[in-house]
Amino acid sequence: MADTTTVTVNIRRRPSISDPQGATVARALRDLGHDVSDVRIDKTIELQVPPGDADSIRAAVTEMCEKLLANPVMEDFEIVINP
Amino acid sequence: MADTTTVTVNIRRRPSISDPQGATVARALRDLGHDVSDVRIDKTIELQVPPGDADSIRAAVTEMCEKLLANPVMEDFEIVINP
Amino acid sequence: MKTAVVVFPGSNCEHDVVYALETLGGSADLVWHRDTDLSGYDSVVLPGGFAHGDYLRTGAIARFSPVMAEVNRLAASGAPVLGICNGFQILCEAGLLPGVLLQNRDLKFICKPIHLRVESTNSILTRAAQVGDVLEIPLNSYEGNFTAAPSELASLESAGRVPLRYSDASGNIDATNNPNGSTNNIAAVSNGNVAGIMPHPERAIELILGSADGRILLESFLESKVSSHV
Amino acid sequence: MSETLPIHQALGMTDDEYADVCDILNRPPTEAELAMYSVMWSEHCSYKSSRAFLGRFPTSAPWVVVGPGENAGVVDLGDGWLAALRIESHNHPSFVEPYQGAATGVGGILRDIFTMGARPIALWDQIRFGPLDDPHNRYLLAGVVAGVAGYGNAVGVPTVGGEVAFEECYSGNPLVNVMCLGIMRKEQLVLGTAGTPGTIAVLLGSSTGRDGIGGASVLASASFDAGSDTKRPTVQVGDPFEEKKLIEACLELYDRALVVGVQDLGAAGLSCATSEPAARAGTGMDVDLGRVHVREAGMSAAELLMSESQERMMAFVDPANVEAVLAVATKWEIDASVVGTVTAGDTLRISYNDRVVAEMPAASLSEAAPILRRDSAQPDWLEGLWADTLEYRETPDITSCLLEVLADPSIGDPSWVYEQYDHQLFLNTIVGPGENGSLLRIKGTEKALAVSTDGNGRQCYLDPQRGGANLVWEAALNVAMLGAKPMAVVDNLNFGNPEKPEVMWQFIETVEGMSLACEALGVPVVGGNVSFYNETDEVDIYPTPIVGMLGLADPAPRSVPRLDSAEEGMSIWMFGPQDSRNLAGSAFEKIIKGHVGGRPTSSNPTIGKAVIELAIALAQQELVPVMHDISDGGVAVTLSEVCIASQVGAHVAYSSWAGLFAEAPHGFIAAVPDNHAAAIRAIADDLGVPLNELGTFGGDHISFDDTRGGVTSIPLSEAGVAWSGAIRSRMG
Ligand SMILES: Nc1ncnc2c1ncn2[C@@H]1O[C@H](COP(=O)(O)OP(=O)(O)O)[C@@H](O)[C@H]1O
Ligand SMILES: [Mg+2]
Repeated sequence: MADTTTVTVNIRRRPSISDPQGATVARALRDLGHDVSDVRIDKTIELQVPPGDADSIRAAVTEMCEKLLANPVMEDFEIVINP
Repeated sequence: MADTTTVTVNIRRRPSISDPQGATVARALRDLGHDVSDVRIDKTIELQVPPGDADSIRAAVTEMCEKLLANPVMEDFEIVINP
Repeated sequence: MKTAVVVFPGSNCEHDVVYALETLGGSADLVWHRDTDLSGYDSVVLPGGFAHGDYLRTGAIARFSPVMAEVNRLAASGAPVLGICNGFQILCEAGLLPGVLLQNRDLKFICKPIHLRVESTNSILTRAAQVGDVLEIPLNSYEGNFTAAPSELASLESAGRVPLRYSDASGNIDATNNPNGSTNNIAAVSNGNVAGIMPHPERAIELILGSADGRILLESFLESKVSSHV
Repeated sequence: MSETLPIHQALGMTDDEYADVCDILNRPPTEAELAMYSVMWSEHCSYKSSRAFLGRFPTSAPWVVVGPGENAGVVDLGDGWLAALRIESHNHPSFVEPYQGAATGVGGILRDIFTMGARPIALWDQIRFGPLDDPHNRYLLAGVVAGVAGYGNAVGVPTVGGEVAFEECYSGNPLVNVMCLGIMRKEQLVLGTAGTPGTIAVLLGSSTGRDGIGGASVLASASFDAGSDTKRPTVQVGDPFEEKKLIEACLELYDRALVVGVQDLGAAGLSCATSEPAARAGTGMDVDLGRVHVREAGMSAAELLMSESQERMMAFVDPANVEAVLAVATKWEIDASVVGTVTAGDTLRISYNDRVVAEMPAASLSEAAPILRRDSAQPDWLEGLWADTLEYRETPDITSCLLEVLADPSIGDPSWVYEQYDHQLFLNTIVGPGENGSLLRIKGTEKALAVSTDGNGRQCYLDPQRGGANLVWEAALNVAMLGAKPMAVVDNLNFGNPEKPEVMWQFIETVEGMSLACEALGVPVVGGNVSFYNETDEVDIYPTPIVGMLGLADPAPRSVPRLDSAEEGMSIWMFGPQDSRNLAGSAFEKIIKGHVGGRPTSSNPTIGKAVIELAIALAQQELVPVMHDISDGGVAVTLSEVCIASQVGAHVAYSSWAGLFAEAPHGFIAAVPDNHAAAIRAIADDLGVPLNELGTFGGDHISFDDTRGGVTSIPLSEAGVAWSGAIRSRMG
């Protein structure tokens, strides 16, 4: 049995916020001859937390996201608790 | 019907490669009072490509990963073709 | 007036800011980010650098430093609070200024002198300057590309809270003289007694180093009095 | 493949070396011992192929405080100030992973400087790649520059100059060298010594992981070929944030006199940081690996001893100060662990999990390392190369030649590179990148330090002795033009495979040439680095020594000559030898003719010294607003660079077109204002430096008149476009 639970947080830049990195990568891929219409680059944060019930883990990680992991001005987050 | 297919590429730093960013974020979360034993930060790239059969999409995206998106000496990648 | 220059782990412009403020007749001390008492100070500078390595997002971790409670208190009391470069990013993350600073449009670090046009004198950075002045100041950043939600941008612009924009040497403001993709060429943002600036005025106070145009900005800051802008 | 090799061979050790280890220990080594000897005796750590020849360098002068052998050289600047300087290569790691390779190169050279007690104040990078039309070379350039920027900017040390060059021979083997300069007050000097028995060893900084295991011995001490992927150790990842905290913590320790010695952990990690300080102190040491803070569980003793995890330092501390040292670490938010105790005798004893895993004379790891006298022989192709000179029957089209040379990435504007580097931090940079050299003031004094770093692989390939000497003269002239007197050299010797006699010959000749020039100048070599095995698929790079010259301007001129200060009406004078120049190995022949042959002009110490004195006098007396040395591309390029920077045209006369593009040491041009002409002429005559009035600045064309009435006139704007796009247009 694992002694920690893995939680994956996907941090996604809001569509309204420009993404210079995604735009640059899209251009580079097209320069290399690939047919790509859009690229977005986001962050995935994987946390090891003490095991517990899903609700309390979700509550704790939500707090981490709101406080630190995501910037509400430009990002949304989604939490996946790995089974 | 969507006129593009969404492909998600998860780029993960190999476990043997040190991740100073993850370590710093772990320390910050602990300073804020959260119980977190380990943090890793990876990249997710979402591409819009022309629809087609899964095999040829996978082949094209694999080439993009090998050439540009992933760093072969430090990272592994995983391709998910969204249905 | 005595200024606290906050040192976060990873700050690196703190000594330069103290040197510049003192050269201009001010008085400044370095204070460590774990300090919890700034009662002896009547203004604050958050200097440039890479607080906490800029990991996660620039300024994201620094905003939780113990000293930030005092920075908030001083800001609320009307004391001048200035963020330069990384300090600007921290003030945005802390919610003392609106918006965020994204990676530069070309995804490259930029270190070079650029021109700024004074757009408003209603800020702790520009009160001694004149609208239309063009200043040459070094830019030194990877994440200097300012953006904000449309409603925030609209209110920044309509309230004249953009004291400085990127321009050319004659003061023209357009996409060709926007070094980093910043929305509306915004180089600095003001919120009453709080301001953030991306280029480094402390690097432009002596001609022997290339330009003395940063003096007027730091002199404005030193002349700003508590509560004068609230 | 290697599965059947004995373990010492798999670690890169020869059978003879293995026998030596058995002799030293009087028994076969344990696995941990073998690991330690293999890294410490690797080419990279032991200098076994080069040590016998490096003794040729002159290393002493009254102002040398610490010469070669310590982590960095240290010189006395007067009034209680010292400067520490060093240069390092990270060639192979940068080929494997350009960003991290360059970044960790910066991190490593910084540690060499602050280990000595000095605050690092500036960096210079010298980088070389294959041609930019190959996308892989563009990828390497972009990655290396981003790595230098990513680490240097974040750690908070400005990169104030450097070099960038392109040549086919670097395609499979880019060169990434980095130089660092630090300053300190005299009382802050610390050496890499373990102190006296009872002293406590405290490991500071990052945790130890499996990063770069075998990196030093494997990467830097062997060649690359198509099948070498499997040999590559884990890429080391730099953490500038950790290093920044480590710098501040160490400087506080020195300030408060809390340490007796310090050693950084670079190549060979803990093996080196325990054995070398003990050897220097003539002591032994007991080390407990179980107390090392680690980032991965289950590491073996050998792995802990060989790990090259970055951002670590070993401090040697009086037992009474250990608490205070740990408190400083806590304040700066870095980890620290007490890992050892210095002992009487000379035995280094390493234990792990209550077992002794290694026990040997501490000095045997460094001082008993083998010294090889490898065979050397002049290459059999060399004389043929010297004879291979081009005959020119007609005058080439000067306009198109000049524009093509200016647009070459090795000649044109390097600002695409240095605009990515913070070059102003600390407010010392009086002259930054883009000029003859860099000039940094020391605040609170009248002093300024000048540095120029120079390399020219093509000339050294054609004649390593002449080439090596010419570089020293070029670097010295560059600092002299900033008003500084040359005072110390650090060098980075990038060479091919030393097992080939012609490579050893190139190496020995280069050291000879550099030594002769340093002796003539009275400038000591205070430190350096050797990088061998720069070859790919058996093809060696050009021998590529890099010279880093430090000069002191005391006082600093108030108005320093710069390239952008020429004005309409000023005269253009050329100083130095007027007709010894030569097209052999020149940028002109390489770029326009695709030719590398002939024998470059040699230096002339008498003229060389006089020219340097002249340049210092002109700068110190503020007689000329512009000086620029004649190097790659000859007078034509030197003049064009001044015109482009100053935004003013020029009109000059020439007698032979080849003279416009030929290259030779000791020449420079200056912009001469009328009211200073007589004074300047008097000083030059007095010093015996020939001069030639070439023409005047003015207009918006760069014009060359031949003596028979022909005029070539190039719009300044066209020259500017060619020059500025050299790298930028290729890199986007
Ligand atoms: N890789 C680099 N990093 C920083 N500065 C550089 C780099 N390459 C060139 N420069 C700067 O550009 C200027 C011109 O370089 P270079 O053409 O090599 O000069 P020179 O031929 O006079 O030695 C120098 O001042 C140097 O410091
Ligand atoms: Mg030069």
